[in-house]
Amino acid sequence: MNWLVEIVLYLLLLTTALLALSVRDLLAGAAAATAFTFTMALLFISMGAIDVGFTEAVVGAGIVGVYFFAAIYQTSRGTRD
Amino acid sequence: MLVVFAGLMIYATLHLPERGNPEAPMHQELNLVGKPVAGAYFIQNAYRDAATPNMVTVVLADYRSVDTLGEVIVVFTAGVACFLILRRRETDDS
Amino acid sequence: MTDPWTHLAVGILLPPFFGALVAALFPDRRRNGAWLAAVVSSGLTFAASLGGLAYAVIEGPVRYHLGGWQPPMGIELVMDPLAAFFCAVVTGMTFFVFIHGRSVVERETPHKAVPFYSAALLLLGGLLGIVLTGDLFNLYVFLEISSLAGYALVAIGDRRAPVSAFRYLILGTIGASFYLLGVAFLFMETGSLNMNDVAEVVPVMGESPATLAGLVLIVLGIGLKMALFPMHGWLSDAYTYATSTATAIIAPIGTKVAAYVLIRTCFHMFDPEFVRAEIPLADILGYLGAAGIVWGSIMAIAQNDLKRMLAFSSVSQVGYIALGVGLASPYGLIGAVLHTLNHAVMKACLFLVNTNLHQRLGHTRIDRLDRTTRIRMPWTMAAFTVAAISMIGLPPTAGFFSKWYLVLGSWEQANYVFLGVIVISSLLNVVYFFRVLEKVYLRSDGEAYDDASEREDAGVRREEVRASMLFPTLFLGASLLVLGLANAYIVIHVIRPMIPAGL
Amino acid sequence: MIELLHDYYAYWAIMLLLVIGLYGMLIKKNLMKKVIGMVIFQNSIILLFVAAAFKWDATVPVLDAAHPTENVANYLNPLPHTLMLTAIVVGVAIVGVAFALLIAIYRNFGTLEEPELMERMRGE
Amino acid sequence: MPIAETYSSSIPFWALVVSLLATPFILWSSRRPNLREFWTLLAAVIKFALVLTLLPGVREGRVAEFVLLEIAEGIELSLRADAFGVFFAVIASGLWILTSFYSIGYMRGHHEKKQTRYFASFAVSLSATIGIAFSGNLLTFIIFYEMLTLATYPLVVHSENREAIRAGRQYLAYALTAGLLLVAGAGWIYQMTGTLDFTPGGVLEEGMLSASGMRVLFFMLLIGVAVKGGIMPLHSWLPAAMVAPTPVSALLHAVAVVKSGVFGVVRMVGFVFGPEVMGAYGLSTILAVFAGITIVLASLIALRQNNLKRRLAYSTVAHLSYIALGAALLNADGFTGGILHISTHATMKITLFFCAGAIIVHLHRENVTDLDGAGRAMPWTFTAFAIGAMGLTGLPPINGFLSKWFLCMGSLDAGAWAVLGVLLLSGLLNAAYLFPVVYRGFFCFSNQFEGKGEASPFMVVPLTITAVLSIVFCLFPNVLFGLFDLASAVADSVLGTH
Amino acid sequence: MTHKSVSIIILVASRALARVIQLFGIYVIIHGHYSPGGGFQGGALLAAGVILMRMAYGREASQSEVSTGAAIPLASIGALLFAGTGLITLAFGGHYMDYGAVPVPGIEEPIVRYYGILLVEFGIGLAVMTVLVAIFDDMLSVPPEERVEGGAPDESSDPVPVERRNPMTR
Repeated sequence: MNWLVEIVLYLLLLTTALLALSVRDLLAGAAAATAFTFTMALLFISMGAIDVGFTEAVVGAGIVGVYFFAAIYQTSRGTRD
Repeated sequence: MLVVFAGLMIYATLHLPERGNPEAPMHQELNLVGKPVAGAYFIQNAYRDAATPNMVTVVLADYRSVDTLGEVIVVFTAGVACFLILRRRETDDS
Repeated sequence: MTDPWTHLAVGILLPPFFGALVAALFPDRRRNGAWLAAVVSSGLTFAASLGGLAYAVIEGPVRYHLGGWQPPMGIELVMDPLAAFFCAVVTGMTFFVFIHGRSVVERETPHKAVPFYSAALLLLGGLLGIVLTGDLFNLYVFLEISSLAGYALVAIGDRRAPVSAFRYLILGTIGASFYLLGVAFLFMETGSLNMNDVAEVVPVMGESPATLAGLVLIVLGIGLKMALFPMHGWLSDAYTYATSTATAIIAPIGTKVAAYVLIRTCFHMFDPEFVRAEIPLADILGYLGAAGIVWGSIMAIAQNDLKRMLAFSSVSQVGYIALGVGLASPYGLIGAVLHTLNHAVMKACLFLVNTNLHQRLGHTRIDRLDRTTRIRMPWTMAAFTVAAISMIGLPPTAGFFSKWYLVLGSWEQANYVFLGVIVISSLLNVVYFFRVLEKVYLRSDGEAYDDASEREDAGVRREEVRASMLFPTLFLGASLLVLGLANAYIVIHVIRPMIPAGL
Repeated sequence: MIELLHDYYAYWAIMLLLVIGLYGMLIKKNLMKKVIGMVIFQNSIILLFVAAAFKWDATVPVLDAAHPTENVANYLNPLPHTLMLTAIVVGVAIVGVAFALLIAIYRNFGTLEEPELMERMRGE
Repeated sequence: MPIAETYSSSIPFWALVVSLLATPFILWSSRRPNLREFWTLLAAVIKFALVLTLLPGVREGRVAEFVLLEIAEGIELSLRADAFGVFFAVIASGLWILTSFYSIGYMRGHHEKKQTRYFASFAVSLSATIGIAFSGNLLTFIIFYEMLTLATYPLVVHSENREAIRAGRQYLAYALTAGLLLVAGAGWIYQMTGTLDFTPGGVLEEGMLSASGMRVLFFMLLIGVAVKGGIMPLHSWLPAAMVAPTPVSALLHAVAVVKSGVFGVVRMVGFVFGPEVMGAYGLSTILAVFAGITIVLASLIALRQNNLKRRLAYSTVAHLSYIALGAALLNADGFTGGILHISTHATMKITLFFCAGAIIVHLHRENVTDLDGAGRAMPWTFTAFAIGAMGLTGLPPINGFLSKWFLCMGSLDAGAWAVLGVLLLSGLLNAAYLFPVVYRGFFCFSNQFEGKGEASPFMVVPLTITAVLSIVFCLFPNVLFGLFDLASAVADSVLGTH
Repeated sequence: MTHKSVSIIILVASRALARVIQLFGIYVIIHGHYSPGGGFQGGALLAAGVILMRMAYGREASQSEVSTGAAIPLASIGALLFAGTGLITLAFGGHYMDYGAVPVPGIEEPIVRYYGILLVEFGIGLAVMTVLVAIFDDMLSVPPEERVEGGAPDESSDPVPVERRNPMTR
């Protein structure tokens, strides 16, 4: 039961990772990366690493996400690859 | 090349201890040469040593406090680095 | 209960960090305070390293338990002769560069001198931590401290500097992450993060592809940090576009510490026999080093900028260290360790010369150097000459002797490839250093050599850099001669005790 | 076979993530994409550690009277968790510096695409 | 094998460093030429005196030893003033005094630039040469050998024109490659034997290496020393280096540097490989073949040179191989002759170079064909030249006769008829390329030098002295320094005969 | 991002949310001994509050909490608090970071460690908060519309192929 949830999360991780790398809109890429880290946080918590999950959620989805947006705001949004 | 790398890595993981097995070396109380293993020691003694139930906190700030000091300094370094790279003239008070 | 001198282990580590934190408190108009903090703290830690080296050599290795916890639980610092030696090298060089850098930093990084010193001290502290720690994960943390500070120092400079810094960051992160991945494998296999424990467990456990993968990943990651041959791409640009003082700080010490980790991993954590028997890791390292020596030298010949030439020469010199490690024999290790010291001093001296030239001439292009350079700055060029001779490896300068031990090691294993590489690379070094020396000391082609040009030369005023910059340059240059003559003492009393029992 | 899958699928997924991240860092031409790759890469290693700390039928490493500490198998291994806290922070620091560099590059050259960047740098 | 009695003495060390210590003074007094040259002369005289004090001990069979420090693990920077070393040191330092005088005349007469650099480099070169002479082991030898390379580089490029710079590059390329091969070979020997000390009779033994391995090792070391010794095909830097000022050519390229090379050859043959190994693996034949070819070829090339200095340079190449040939004979007469030739060739060739320099400075002529009638303008100079030429040809009563005599005896002894033939042939060739100069000087009439007298006494006096010495050393080979005894003592010690 | 937002909803919501986040951050630091959390997470939350305010109200907001100029020195003080704690233990003769070595009268060793950990967590929290804010500030230190000056590529030769639109306002 538990590991079914995990498998779903793993698949989600792979999907978001590929998505983040393949979209041409960097903002969407950043959003996918944020989703990736958030999924990661969920996975940590499902594995019982609550501290790590909490940190990942705060930092990965929060701070890094903000940094992503700030950086894209300061640079450019489109890309060819 | 990356595919080859992935293959090699997956091959190497096959020889790791199975996931979740409490018998894995890192979950033991004593290692192969009879020395205590850190993880088990933390579980057993964290509260006794620091009166704190959250073992992670104890490990973080007491047993391995130098790691954490390093971590803070990494963060500090990042701050200094960004300052060096990006900030302009704002602190120029002359 | 404990010998108070054992606190030297932590005494080496702390001053740079406190120095960096205190330096950051100064506002920009008090930047001299930051400079002072840098000099004082690096001086303190230099003194502590020398003391620690003496202690470790006389009394034996110190295992310092941080937080008072026994090793597998807590983190330990290991101050054995090898570690203390590297600390002394690293701190010594930084100390002199700091003394030298006072006016240069202000000019090259206006309004940012304070964070510059802070970052430089953090780099120093991170490297010292890497050297001293006995814990695999702790090493990663210190590795990242030094790397981050390194990226920052490399990123200021000319317009291209951030790009090279970014490439450095990507590759550096890959390197550090590979290292961490390797640590994960070892940790899962052995259950311990303490290097000593790992060293004890691995032989009992027997071979396993996972352990090997861990070892290979660690070596791969460190090789990236060390700019070992196929992974050296980041180094040349990073060193070239950074400011001269930043390069002078990073270049002599950055790659050396990675080399140290390599030595630790290959010889202390794993049984050398294990390394040699399971996979020809040592051989691969040696051959990569050899390839790097030749490649770096050839690239150095092709460069027109002094700084860039020196950067490629670093690739080549790192190759010597890798070659020594690859020999996996006492002579090889002696050669590698001695070359670390020698190369650090040589490179520090050369980069200080580079800074001096940049200060006075405003450029460091080799084709624009001529004899007036030498007339203007005779002492700087004298230091350059000594360092160049040492780089080539002519006796009695220090560079000769590390090559001598490497030659002995190559003969011992009858490895003629290494031998040939050492010989050839010395010749290539001659080419790229004498190219500069010829320009500086002799007249260019076809230039008249008569009384008129003599008078013209006499008209060039001497404008040597200020004493605070000249002194460290000359001191390092002179110490190359001293190191050359004292190498037997160093080898017998300091390096011999480092050689692990397994070799 | 199912046994093998059950024991190791997490590791395999992690290795795939790792290679995806590596692909992003090395092959992608856009510097921002490289940073995204870096985030994936670092997180996959963190995940490996956390997966290694996992034990079946164990509880979180916060002291709970219901589970005696004498039996180590009752609690997850707190050591990797702690390490990964540090690793996450380190990762954030690196990402922050990477962004700072990106902004500096963009200020200087007006692009984050590697081929164009190389072209403009060569013009210097 | 006679075990030489050793005693500790710092004299070799002081003899070595005195010129090194003079260097800062020379540099410091760059604006006062008289003072600067005073330092040079002072150092030269002190050095010579110090070397002379070692002489009595050596003649009694005692060896002064001085261990400075441990230079590398297991190897000391040791100075051993054994018979061979003192022999070489006496020649080098004695001739330095004369060359210094001559330099003053030459450099001022020629209005050379950068005289300070010149004198400083000269002093360092001398230190290195004495260091080579006194080296107690191979590593010490290498150190001074490389030092000599570096110190003479500024002298080669002295005139700083395109030709000089090219010559300098060539010199560096040859000499440094050679040095590296020496280092590599030394590493090999250390790896096998655990010592690098120069031991009379050699440190290597039969069976240590396969025949081919031994040959490779021999080639490495031979190439290492032969570059400076000018053995073909590694000689080409030497004629090129003749762009240097003449005193440099005289002392360094006829005595100090090139003799360091052949000194090294003899050291290798007698003190590293040893006669047994040399004989057993046919190494002496290899050496003899190279030396013989060099002698004949270089003499032939010398015939075709019109530039006087280049002609002398090829002559030097040929005569250096005499010494190597003597060593290759592996018998007492051969060794004695070869070693003696170090001294005899030194006095003769320095005379010739001094003469050439005087001609260049005074008459501004460099080519042989331009010298018609010069002998009448400069009778002393040309007489001295004639003496030198006779000596090189091997005519008595010049000391060249003596060494050649012993070489011939040695080749007879060894039954090496080919060597004898080479020696005789080269004697003829020597005559063929040297006597035309004398002939043109004295017997071709020309009044182009009308009114030109002798060159400055600074030059004429030294060259006269060396010419006279050449005669004296033939008639009384043991006079003053007992050079002959020393040479035969060295031969005895190497071969283990009494 | 660098200027005050025009939407009143964002302004009000962010102001309220920021305070809640910060309060929660302080709680996380203090309560880290008993539940997940600690200095780092709390510090990050505090920083998130400040950053939220700055995103909504422009760069000049919340300067009283973490001022842009003082961020790095404050971080330095935070880290010094941590490192200095270790120095104190050293002064009492223990090993570095051995809180138990500090003899506080009347308190047992584990409790001393408990407070040592707390002190350290505060140091971490301060350092992390200020640095994260500082990095954010540095990233936005030059608004996009001003960034042409000082080293932008030659505009005449450069067709500016990149989008210059503000991604946040779309």
